[in-house]
Amino acid sequence: MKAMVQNKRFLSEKLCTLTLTGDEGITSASPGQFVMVKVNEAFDPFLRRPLGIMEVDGNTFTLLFEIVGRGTKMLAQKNVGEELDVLGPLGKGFSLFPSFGILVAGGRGIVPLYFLASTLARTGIPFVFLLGIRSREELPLLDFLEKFSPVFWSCEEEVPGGFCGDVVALLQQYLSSVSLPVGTRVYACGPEGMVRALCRVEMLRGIPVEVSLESLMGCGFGVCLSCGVEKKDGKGYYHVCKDGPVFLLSEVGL
Amino acid sequence: MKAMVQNKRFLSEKLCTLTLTGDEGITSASPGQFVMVKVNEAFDPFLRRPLGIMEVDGNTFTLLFEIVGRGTKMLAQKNVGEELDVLGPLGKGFSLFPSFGILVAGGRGIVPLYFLASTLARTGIPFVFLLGIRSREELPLLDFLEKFSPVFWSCEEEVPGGFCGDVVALLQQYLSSVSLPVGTRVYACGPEGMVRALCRVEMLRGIPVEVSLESLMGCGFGVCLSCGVEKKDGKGYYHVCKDGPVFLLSEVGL
Amino acid sequence: MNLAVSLGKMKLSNPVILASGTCGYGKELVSYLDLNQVGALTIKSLSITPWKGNPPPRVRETCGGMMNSIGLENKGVHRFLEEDLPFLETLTTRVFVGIWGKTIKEYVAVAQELEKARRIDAIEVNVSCPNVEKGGATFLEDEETLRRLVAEVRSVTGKFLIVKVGPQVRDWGKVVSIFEKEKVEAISVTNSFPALSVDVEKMDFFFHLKFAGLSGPAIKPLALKMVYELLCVTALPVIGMGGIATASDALEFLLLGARAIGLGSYTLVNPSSALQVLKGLEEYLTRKQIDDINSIIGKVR
Amino acid sequence: MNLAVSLGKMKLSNPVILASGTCGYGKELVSYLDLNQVGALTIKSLSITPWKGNPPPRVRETCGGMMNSIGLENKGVHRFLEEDLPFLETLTTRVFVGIWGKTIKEYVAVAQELEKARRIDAIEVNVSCPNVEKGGATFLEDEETLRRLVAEVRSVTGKFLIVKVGPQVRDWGKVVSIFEKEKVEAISVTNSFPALSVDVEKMDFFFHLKFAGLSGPAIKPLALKMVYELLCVTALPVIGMGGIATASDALEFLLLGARAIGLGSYTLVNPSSALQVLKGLEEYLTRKQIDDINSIIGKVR
Ligand SMILES: Cc1cc2nc3c(=O)[nH]c(=O)nc-3n(C[C@H](O)[C@H](O)[C@H](O)COP(=O)(O)OP(=O)(O)OC[C@H]3O[C@@H](n4cnc5c(N)ncnc54)[C@H](O)[C@@H]3O)c2cc1C
Ligand SMILES: Cc1cc2nc3c(=O)[nH]c(=O)nc-3n(C[C@H](O)[C@H](O)[C@H](O)COP(=O)(O)OP(=O)(O)OC[C@H]3O[C@@H](n4cnc5c(N)ncnc54)[C@H](O)[C@@H]3O)c2cc1C
Ligand SMILES: Cc1cc2nc3c(=O)[nH]c(=O)nc-3n(C[C@H](O)[C@H](O)[C@H](O)COP(=O)(O)O)c2cc1C
Ligand SMILES: Cc1cc2nc3c(=O)[nH]c(=O)nc-3n(C[C@H](O)[C@H](O)[C@H](O)COP(=O)(O)O)c2cc1C
Ligand code: FES
Ligand code: FES
Repeated sequence: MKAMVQNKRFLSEKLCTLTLTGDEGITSASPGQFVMVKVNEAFDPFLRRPLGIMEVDGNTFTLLFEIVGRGTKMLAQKNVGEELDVLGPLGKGFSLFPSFGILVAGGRGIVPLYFLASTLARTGIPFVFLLGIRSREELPLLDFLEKFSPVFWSCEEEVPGGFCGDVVALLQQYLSSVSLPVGTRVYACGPEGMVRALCRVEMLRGIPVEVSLESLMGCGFGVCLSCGVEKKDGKGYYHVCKDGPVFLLSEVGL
Repeated sequence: MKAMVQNKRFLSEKLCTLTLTGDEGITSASPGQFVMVKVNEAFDPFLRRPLGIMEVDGNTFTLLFEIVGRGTKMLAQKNVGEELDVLGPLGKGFSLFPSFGILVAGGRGIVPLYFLASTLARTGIPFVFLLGIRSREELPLLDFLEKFSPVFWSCEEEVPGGFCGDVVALLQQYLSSVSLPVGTRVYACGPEGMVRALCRVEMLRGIPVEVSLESLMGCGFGVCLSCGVEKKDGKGYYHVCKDGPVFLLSEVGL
Repeated sequence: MNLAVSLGKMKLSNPVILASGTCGYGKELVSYLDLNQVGALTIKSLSITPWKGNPPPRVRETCGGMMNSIGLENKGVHRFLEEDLPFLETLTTRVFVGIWGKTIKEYVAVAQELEKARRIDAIEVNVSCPNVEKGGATFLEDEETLRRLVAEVRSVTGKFLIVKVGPQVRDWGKVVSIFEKEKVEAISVTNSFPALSVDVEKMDFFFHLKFAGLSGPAIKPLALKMVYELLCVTALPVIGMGGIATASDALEFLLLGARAIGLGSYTLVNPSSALQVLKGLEEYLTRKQIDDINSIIGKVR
Repeated sequence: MNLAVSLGKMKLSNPVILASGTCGYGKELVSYLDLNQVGALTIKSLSITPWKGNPPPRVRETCGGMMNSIGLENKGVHRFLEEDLPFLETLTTRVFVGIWGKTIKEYVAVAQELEKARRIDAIEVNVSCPNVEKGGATFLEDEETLRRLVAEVRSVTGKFLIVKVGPQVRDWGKVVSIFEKEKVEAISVTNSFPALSVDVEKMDFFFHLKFAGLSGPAIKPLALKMVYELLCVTALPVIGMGGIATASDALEFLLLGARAIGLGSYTLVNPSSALQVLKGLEEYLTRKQIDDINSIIGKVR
């Protein structure tokens, strides 16, 4: 679909949100799904960029991305009124009916979890939101969480009001301070290091952890098989764009 | 240099002007010179586009181009405030001191001749401007010529006020109606067909004709030798970007 | 306007084919394009048993294209027949199926399995994969093995037989005479180009196997040269591919004499691009006032 | 930080070289970059008499690159010595000069002329051009002629001797053993890739000679593979090139083991890109806390 930029905002030098108006197709998006965005009309950059969906309101949807390379840099240069070519929503999202949700986001991993939190809030399902950021530059991400509660956050540099450390340490602190209802699920999205660290958290034994993964993608809709992520049993690959991007932490080999 | 779009205007669906602010370098541009424009920051399109300089005012300069392919299409999508990467001024321009000038432009060939006309007007050298257009869609080009006189124009479709036919026929009509002072020069720019037709105009015998040529260009500044145009004597090639784009019609083999 | 073309006895409603490995097993594309509108689709090359392919990373964007190291991952011919054939049976378009093996025997086994499925119109033998019995060079690089491979597949299948070649070919003349002699019915050219990429941040090869296949618009001028040279030495119908993204790209191949064209990498970027290419072909013919696409095929020689 | 590298006995202040045919005769670039800042510049391949080159069109943009059919136009070695050498004598950087001929004799004659010019640091023998005595195949394709060519040029020049090769090489092992035996001192790889393009509007080949050379970022992954494979069979220093536009591109070649890199097509787009590449190399080394560029050369094998 063609999607027109309605609004652009820089949260920091490296973090940008774009609000776009697309077509009917996007209305059905669910938390954890993503879109594939063509950043210009040329053949370079050649491939689309996968970006999580943060918010949907009718035909309008919001992306939040970190400027990490050429494609995201070009995306951040788009102006209001310009059109982007977008495929989606794609992939399988989070399960939506836990009795209680623990949402663990690292940095830009906030994107699908913000969408999930909004959905849980709307359906009245209780949850806690834990956000980890690397540096004070990412503090503006916290603003998104104002409407949710409880929210805890950590930062790897010392910042007043935040837990000093990474979000997995924050999660451990949180877990050791509460007793969880039956049917609790953990939902996580963040950098590879964070996801790996989650695997080692003893207190999560027995609690299903759904994690949204990133991988290099050729297509985003299942034809190219570029997006392999190993199955836990070593017997082949899941494909992040079709089987995921959300997986049970227990089923993937990281 | 980086040049920022100050103004963009569509004269018709296919004709667009961009006014840009660059640096000191452009101040010295003379009529017939051109710039090499990178239409985006990606590697596709790979090469720069050669475009004539239409007007210079301090660091500010104006381009007028026809949308013919991908590059010019992308250029026409630039918005005010966006930056373009531009090399120039490049090439050798027109000679500036005729006793009388006959300026013959076909379509977008108006670009260097408008610049020349402005310069001649400033130095008080008399000239006549002949413009040929293909269809009524190009009529807005005439507006540029309001400040000059005399101006004659032709159009290949019948339009009130214009000579019906091509600009070479118009030129012939003009030539047969006047007697030219010694030191008259003809200056021409237009499609290949027009330039070829000029070679066959008997009445131009003995009058120097300077013509601004187009050619495919790899670099625009003389290193790649892509822009060969045959010498009249068949002994090798001139290079449009260094030896031209302005040539004496008598020295090139077309 | 006539867009129908023929590859020897194989008739296609139009020359636009979805290339192997870039249209999955077909189904994945249904929300992006009506598969019955393309001339044919080519199922990802199948092996006799499921094959897990290469470890990630499997793809890298390059300038004007991409590199892939999928490693021929596929569900195997049996699961394909079970899970995907029923869907393909609902289509009216041509269905080509790619096959590959680590040994000649494996190729033959896949071809035999497919023989039973009447819905499958053609077998495309991908010979650009490593021959494990010959130390990993591709089947294309050893002419005697190539001849045996083609002959043995031919002997077990009555289906229309296509061989898909890549830039590893050393001598077109020899390869073509093998194909002609062994009754290959069409040649697909080209597969991706072996290439290399370095991860400068990690200071390592980007792909585990070092080499990966380069495809996409970047290779188009090289693919065109291959098609041209191939058509200088054979009268077998050629399916041209390599970097096609637009109708103009497709026309370059058709004008050189390819009787059909394959869309590969660009389908990943624009899953409905086959339809845009088709539309562009029609517009071109209209503009040029040509009413049969066959009259432009091979016009540039 | 040390950026100086050496190609055998040839020392360069840094590994960034301007490739032949894309920096003219040197002078053309002075308003865009300080030539003394690059490791070396390579003058466009010269022939013994002026050569007019191919008829236009001579260039076509492709996706991520370009094709050229300049046809080796140059002013000939004599005019070069007269018109350009004086300027080059004012420079402190290394000056390499490309040479070519239609016959071995012509190559030798050019080398002899250049021998007198002390300012010239190296001769780069472009062997990817048609050998008119052998029906137009390149000198690279016939190993015996290649050996004679290299030996004869070697016998008349005491200058540092580089041979520039292209993708026509059939067997790296053989070519390299010729170079090693005949005392070639470095290898430039790669020249542009023979390729084809069709003008669909005119329904004709785009270039008069049909084929033209593909260069630019599009070919980088192919050039990297060539450099890697070449370095598997030789210890001769290699100047890597093919599609380099950024410092990251240059690093890919250096990490694979190229001791210097050439900037070709991209100089046409950004005439000062050599300086940007140099700056990027410095930034990379700073970021990686490496103080000698030599310690990354060949790190990825
Ligand atoms: C399902 C999914 C959802 C994502 N959601 C978000 C999001 O909401 N916000 C956000 O900031 N980022 C998100 N990412 C990561 C985002 O796709 C990359 O940061 C982005 O593609 C980088 O593009 P680039 O051109 O700037 O970087 P470059 O490094 O220049 O890109 C080169 C190539 O690598 C790919 N690539 C590089 N990094 C990644 C990565 N981490 N994941 C996938 N492909 C990558 C690019 O797509 C491109 O093909 C998501 C990734 C996936 C797979
Ligand atoms: C010295 C000079 C001055 C020019 N001044 C003007 C001007 O003032 N206004 C204007 O509208 N046009 C001018 N042109 C023509 C202009 O450069 C082309 O129309 C433009 O490059 C087309 O680019 P594209 O990407 O839209 O077309 P495409 O056809 O997609 O371009 C493909 C390639 O061909 C080249 N190309 C295509 N047509 C031409 C052409 N006629 N001349 C040179 N290169 C071409 C492009 O630069 C590009 O490399 C000038 C050309 C030259 C050489
Ligand atoms: C991701 C990917 C997977 C591919 N898998 C196969 C395959 O399984 N079998 C095959 O014959 N070709 C395969 N190819 C090659 C394509 O079919 C095609 O020949 C090649 O990519 C060149 O065309 P293109 O430039 O249009 O992509 C694959 C290509 C890509 C990009
Ligand atoms: C316009 C042009 C002219 C060239 N002329 C020569 C030449 O005269 N001699 C030569 O050895 N290589 C020549 N080359 C090849 C380049 O030096 C280089 O090897 C090739 O283009 C690959 O590098 P690139 O991708 O960075 O351009 C030329 C390349 C281009 C684009
Ligand atoms: S990205 Fe193509 S299959 Fe997942
Ligand atoms: S365009 Fe490169 S020399 Fe003229």
